[in-house]
Amino acid sequence: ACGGDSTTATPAEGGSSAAAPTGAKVGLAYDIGGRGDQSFNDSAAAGLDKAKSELKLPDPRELTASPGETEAQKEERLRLLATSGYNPVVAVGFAYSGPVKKVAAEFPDVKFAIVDDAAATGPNISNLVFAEHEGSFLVGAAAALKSTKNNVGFVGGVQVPLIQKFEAGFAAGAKAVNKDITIQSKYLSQPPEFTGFNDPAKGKTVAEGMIDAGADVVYHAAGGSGSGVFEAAKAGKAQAIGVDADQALTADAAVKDVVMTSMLKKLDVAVYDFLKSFAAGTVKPGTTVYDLKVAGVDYSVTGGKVDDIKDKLEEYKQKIVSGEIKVPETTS
Amino acid sequence: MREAAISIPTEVVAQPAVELEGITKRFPGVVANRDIRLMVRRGHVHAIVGENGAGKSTLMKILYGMQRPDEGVIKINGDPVAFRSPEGAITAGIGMVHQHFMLADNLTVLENVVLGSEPRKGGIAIDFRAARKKIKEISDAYGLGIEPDMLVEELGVGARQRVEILKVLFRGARILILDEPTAVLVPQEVEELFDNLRVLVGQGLTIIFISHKLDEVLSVADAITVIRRGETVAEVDPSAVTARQLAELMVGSELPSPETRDSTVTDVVALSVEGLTVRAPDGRAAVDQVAFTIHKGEVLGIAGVEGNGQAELVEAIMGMRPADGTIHLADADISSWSTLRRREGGIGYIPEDRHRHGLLLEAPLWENRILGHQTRRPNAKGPWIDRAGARGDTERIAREYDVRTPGIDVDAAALSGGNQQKLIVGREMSGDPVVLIASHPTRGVDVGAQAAIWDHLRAARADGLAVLLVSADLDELIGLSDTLKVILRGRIVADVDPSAVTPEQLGSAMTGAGEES
Amino acid sequence: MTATGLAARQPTGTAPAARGFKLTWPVVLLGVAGFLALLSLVRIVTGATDIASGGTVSAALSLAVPIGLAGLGGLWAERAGVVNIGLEGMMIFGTWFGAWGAIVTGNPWAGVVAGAVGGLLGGLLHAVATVTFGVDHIISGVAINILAMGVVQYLSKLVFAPMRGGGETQSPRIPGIDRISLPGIGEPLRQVESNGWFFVSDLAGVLRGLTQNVSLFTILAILLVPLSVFLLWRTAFGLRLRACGERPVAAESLGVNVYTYKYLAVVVSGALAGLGGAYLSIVAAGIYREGQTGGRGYIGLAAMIFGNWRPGGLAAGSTLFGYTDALQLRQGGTSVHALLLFVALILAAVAVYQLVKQQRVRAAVITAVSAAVVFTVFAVTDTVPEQFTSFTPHLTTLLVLALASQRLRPPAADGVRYRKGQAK
Amino acid sequence: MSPAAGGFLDRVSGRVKLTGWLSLAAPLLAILFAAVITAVVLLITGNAPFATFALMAEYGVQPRSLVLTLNFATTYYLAGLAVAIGFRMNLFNIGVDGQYRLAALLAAAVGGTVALPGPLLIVVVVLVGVLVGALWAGIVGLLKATRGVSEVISSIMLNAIATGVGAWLLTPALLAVPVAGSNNIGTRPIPESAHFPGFALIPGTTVKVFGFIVVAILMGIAYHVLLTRTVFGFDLRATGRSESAAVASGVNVKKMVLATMLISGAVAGMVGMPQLLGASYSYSLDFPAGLGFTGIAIALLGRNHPVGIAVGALLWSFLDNSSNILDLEGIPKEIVIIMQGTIVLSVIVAYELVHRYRMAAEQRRVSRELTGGTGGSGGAGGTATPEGAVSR
Ligand SMILES: Nc1ncnc2c1ncn2[C@@H]1O[C@H](COP(=O)(O)OP(=O)(O)OP(=O)(O)O)[C@@H](O)[C@H]1O
Ligand SMILES: Nc1ncnc2c1ncn2[C@@H]1O[C@H](COP(=O)(O)OP(=O)(O)OP(=O)(O)O)[C@@H](O)[C@H]1O
Ligand SMILES: [Mg+2]
Ligand SMILES: [Mg+2]
Repeated sequence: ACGGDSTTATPAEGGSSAAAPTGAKVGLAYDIGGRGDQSFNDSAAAGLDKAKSELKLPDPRELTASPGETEAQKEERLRLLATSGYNPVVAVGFAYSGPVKKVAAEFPDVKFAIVDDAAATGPNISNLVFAEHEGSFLVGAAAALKSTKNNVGFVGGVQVPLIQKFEAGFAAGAKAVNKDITIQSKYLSQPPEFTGFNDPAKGKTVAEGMIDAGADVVYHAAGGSGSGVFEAAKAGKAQAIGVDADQALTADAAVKDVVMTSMLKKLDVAVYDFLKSFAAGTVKPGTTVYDLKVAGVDYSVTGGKVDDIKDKLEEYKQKIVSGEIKVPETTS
Repeated sequence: MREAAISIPTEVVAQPAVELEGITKRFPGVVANRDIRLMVRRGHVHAIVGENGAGKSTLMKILYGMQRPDEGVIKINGDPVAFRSPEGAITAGIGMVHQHFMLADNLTVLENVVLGSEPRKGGIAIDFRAARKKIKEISDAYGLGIEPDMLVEELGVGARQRVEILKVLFRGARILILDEPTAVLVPQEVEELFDNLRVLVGQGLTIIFISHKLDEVLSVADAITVIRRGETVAEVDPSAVTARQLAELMVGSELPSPETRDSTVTDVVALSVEGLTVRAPDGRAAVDQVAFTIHKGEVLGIAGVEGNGQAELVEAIMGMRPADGTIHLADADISSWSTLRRREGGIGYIPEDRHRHGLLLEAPLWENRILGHQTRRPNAKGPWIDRAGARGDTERIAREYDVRTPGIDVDAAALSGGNQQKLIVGREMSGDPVVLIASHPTRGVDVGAQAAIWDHLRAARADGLAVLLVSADLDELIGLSDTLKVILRGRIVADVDPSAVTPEQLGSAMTGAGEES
Repeated sequence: MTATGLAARQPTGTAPAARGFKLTWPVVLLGVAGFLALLSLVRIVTGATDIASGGTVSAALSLAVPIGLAGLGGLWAERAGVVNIGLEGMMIFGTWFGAWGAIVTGNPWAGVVAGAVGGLLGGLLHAVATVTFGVDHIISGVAINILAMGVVQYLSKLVFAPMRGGGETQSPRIPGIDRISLPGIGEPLRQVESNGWFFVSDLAGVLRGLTQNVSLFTILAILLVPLSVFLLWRTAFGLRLRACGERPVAAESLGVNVYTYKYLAVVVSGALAGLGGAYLSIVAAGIYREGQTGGRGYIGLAAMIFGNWRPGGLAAGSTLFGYTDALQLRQGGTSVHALLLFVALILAAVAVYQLVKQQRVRAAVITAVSAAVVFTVFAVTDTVPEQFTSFTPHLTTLLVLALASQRLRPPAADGVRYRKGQAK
Repeated sequence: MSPAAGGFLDRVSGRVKLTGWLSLAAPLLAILFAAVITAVVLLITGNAPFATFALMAEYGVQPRSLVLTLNFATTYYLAGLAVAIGFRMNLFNIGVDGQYRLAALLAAAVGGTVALPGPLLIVVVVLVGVLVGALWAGIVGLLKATRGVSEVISSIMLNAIATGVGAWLLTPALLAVPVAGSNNIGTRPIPESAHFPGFALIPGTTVKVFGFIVVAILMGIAYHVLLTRTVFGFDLRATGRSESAAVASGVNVKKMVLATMLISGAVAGMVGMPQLLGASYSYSLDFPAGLGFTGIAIALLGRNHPVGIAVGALLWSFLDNSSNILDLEGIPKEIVIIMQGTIVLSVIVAYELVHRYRMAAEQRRVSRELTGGTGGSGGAGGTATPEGAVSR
């Protein structure tokens, strides 16, 4: 990350005993979709909820972006939160990069956090970014280990650099296990068309296509379209890998059992950590990378489907943490 | 044929089929009908005459339930009725053939005819077989020659008119309203229509008949009502008036006598056409090797039954349709010129269908003045529209051509058909044309306006204008033309001397009678 | 789907194809067979096994259904003379109400009905605006699209957010609709298909896609096409309705209450678009998600125009769209690359036809050059970039329209404001 | 129907000619109606309507909000104009969306790579946008003119194609440059010298109004002049009103289709410029999308009249802006979308109602005059003195 002093987060420890100062009114600005998208906005919301109950915060204010809006609107959203006395202000999503930078400069006394972006820097901006590629590497390896047909699939929501990071990690992980493995990859829509995150029907068709073409494990980074991927996996007797949250827990009951594992991107932890450090008065500006080392990204083991390969996965994890394996962030 | 009417049983005759009392209908800015009274006896052909915009069509639409009167009483067979829609009128046995065709081009004849009273089988499905049979029967009985499965768009105007009549007969109407049914027909067709009407009257039907052709009215009507500016002005007996008297009643003043005609033909060629061929989409030649020359000061008339290539010929000359052959305007070969260039070169154009080709109905009159002359003074200066110039000139046209309008800012759609036509004629004459292509210049125009339009044409001819006149009105053709040609199936089949020919002779030449022998 | 509509268009004549050319069952079947044979050839040459597989056909079918339903909705409205750009909005209502109905009753068919009713309400609004108030049809449609978006977002916040598994932008899981298969032939067909024989395997694939694991809703949707043909072209009701779209004053002058028919048509139109929406949420996705329609209402409208305002044509249009969409979604790079060869072959055939049969040398040369260009692209690449495959269905539609002869014939009074008693 | 009746507002309202207090009645009725509907929705969901409206109004008149409203409106206005040009010729350019996105992307790429002095670069960037927009729309025009392809289908399809092509171009291999630490990706930023200067128009805030607003106003004037004062505009409107009559009057309809699409696309190419040259200086993933569809609503709301479109754009952008404050106060901001939809419908319905009322009033007036004995119906073109006679 440029400019900002890069630090590594300390993993969250449950049951904090730190006394919360009252009156920390949290303002949180979501990206399109907002709370309840069962995807990454929801993860942020989970962190906020946890902070609220554990740190006994007053009611936070949550605002959501609209599709197709301009930077000016995002800026105004943050500014409204800041002027209305909300501090700290958390912006979810890289699209807030420019606006956070601008508004943070206007309100030096307000602490800002931005998720998924390290480009907006300032003395009162904390950048919470994730090593999605590292987590994806592990589920990629899991997919390859579990695939009997040597054929795995990746379904991306929208072809943007962030999602391509998932793809790159996944492919690298699968290749690490079996360098001749077939990796099918497909995106549901192209920017600025963001419907790919909201189209389970397309997710299903794509995954069906992959399964018909021989894939038996399919990983998705497609937000709400993921439910279609799970359905296709169920119908095609294949396995699926969830994303962001532990989808073996959150997915619909009918398809839960096809979720072999999930790539955990612990936005909730990041948000909670930030709010906790704010409460403790120890907010650090600059980039905090949530990577494998700090368990900011990880794979899930719910359902016990990866228990048999867990040792191998842990081995890969160690190699990544130790730097022995360098996971690429971009495809090709 | 009035014997037929007399043969109706007397007790029926005693009872009027239609009585209208005190009918008043207002439109914004206009009172179309004011306190109109009309009594139509059963078994009569009752004619209604009046100038354009006098309110004839409005009155008939009221009778037919398409419009509701503001005041007044309608009685059918002595019973007062209040129709909320044509449905009621149809049920009461009234049928109407409208002034403008009420046909859907993209539907078949059958579909157009049965619409609204479809014979059914099994509850909802249309019984096409029964419908086809019934149409055939009616068509044969009255010699209408109608093919039920043709698309209406493939029909010529004459056939369309017959479909309209068939529609009414199909519903078994006892009272027929015919609003200008003959405007588009040639004499033979008119004669056939009248024969049919007489048969119908003979069967006890009642017919209300509107026409601007007063001789027709006199020949067919049993009674005549004259309407002027929305009011009933006279009820006359056809045997007791002349056409001229009738016309004077209509316009409310004395008509000047017709001027005598003398030739103004020069030997300077204005327009010459050679080997002109226009192909229809199916490859058939709609216009086939047509050649003619029009000199300055000459009116060349083209006679022909509608649909024999006149429309294509005119559109080819205007450059609106691709054609083979050459067209010369004076010395210039204009075959490859665009329509705009031809118009700029001095060709004026009075189109056959004023609504489709002549006007922007939703634009004000002064913008309609610009249409077709948008590159020339007084409407334009270079690439700019000269609003003041166009408006001023529109005022002038309205004045000189007697366009009756509340102002030049009203939409063209607000004018009556006759007044729309006068505007078009005025506009085309104002472009200082060298050649005028006039297609049915007086169709649907009342006698007064008709005469005015003819006068304008004659005056321009005297100034050296060359006119190509296409018309279905044979009197008009014979009266105006210096030379007459007959077109049949796209070919010029005869040259006729207008000073020697009668409408009847011309009519038979047009239908190709005697062509084979 | 296609064949039914095409066969039914005969009685009203004027197929959009060249004059004098009649679409009869044998011609249609022959065309389909030729098409399949060519696809088969391309499959064998390129090894793109997915282009006629059962999975592709099945996916094509389910991608085509919502578009076809929206298009059918458009057809009903426009045949009565009301332009319906509000299909998208009515479809949005359909997705939301379909999901809601199925969830609160626990019965997916109740959801289907609710979705239709949701769309119907949108249609009713459109009818009130355009027929009663004489508002410009496009304005009303655009307004309905905006309104629908706002209303369902608002409703989701109120209704779905508090539900278990629901959120502000999505519903809980929707109970599914049964799928059926023609028994006994699924496995044999799969066997034949996997052998990779010329033509036979492809035919097996197509049959398998059409007969196996088909949702009952899909069957209902397909049946709506011939049903529309019957109602609109064979009944008195349909004749009157179409007359209102061709020449309302003529209908009025014969005692037809034009308002009534326009109302009915637009309301049915809304219900059909609503069904399309309900299909998306209930069958295709099993869940309601905000923005799920993804512009399919507009595509439906395009399919209807593509199909020349005819049920068979729009079915063909939506099938083409669904098929190419299925190709690009399932095996994007490979299949679309193979499609290039297919296009090159078709173009070459057209060039020959133009040269030999029509003697249009210039056109033939242009077509031949295009064929060569497409072939070269095919030959020098071995896949198509993802960004390009994404618009395969759109580009295909555009190309077909650009190449096919255009004899589009919208209803004559389509979009024209009508008021009773205003006849001139 | 008197020729002198009405003036400015009549022309704004197009077909409807209104006089006196009636000219105010239509918009008032519409706003009232939209407010009532919105109030009902708010009430049903347990929010106080008046407090909500007061909140929006209060927020809306703050200097900063005013600036934002003007800035959004600038963009919306251009989008509205682009659509309206097509509408005047009965061409439904539903493809403004794809046109402006592709145009902005390529213009931004040129702006970020070409080294030119500031003002010149601005001109070049705008020209590239205009050119790309025109060419992309030109495909639609060409297909319609030569192949008869409906512009509705082709522009819907070209929107999707523009998305794909744009996504392809916006990759590091081609036009995009990755920014360290960012998940965004965009074109190289346009140098500061070529930023379009803004105005500090509204006192009380440091936020500047897009300088491009001047260009937008000029475009509106140009639109008006082109359509109503030039022969080309006359031909365009004539074709829109009746294609067959236009053909007979010598208009080459195919050329007009092409020209109109080119112009519409050229204006569409400008839609992204206020944002590009006034705020983001680069085309990236978060460049506003969907403006073309907003443009359709605004063109319709403004009845294709330059001033009407301006009013529509301002109203729309005001509502968009105020959604933030609603969200902050916990009122679902979707209410604004509902309001926008309702306004479009009710404005149009209100005009229709007032129009009908006026017709009825006119009818009463005429009948009153006539019973008053003034007599004489429709004739105004001088006294009728028919000359000539029945030729027999
Ligand atoms: N729907 C309408 N709205 C407004 N004015 C109308 C309407 N219909 C007719 N008018 C007006 O009413 C008057 C009478 O029209 P009408 O059509 O009855 O005349 P007409 O006698 O049939 O004339 P023509 O011989 O030209 O057919 C005209 O001034 C006409 O402009
Ligand atoms: N020309 C005809 N030949 C044979 N049967 C006819 C004919 N016209 C009408 N019918 C029959 O007479 C009955 C009444 O016809 P009508 O046209 O009044 O229909 P309708 O039921 O009143 O239609 P709607 O109620 O929709 O207006 C129908 O059952 C129809 O089948
Ligand atoms: Mg009349
Ligand atoms: Mg008239």
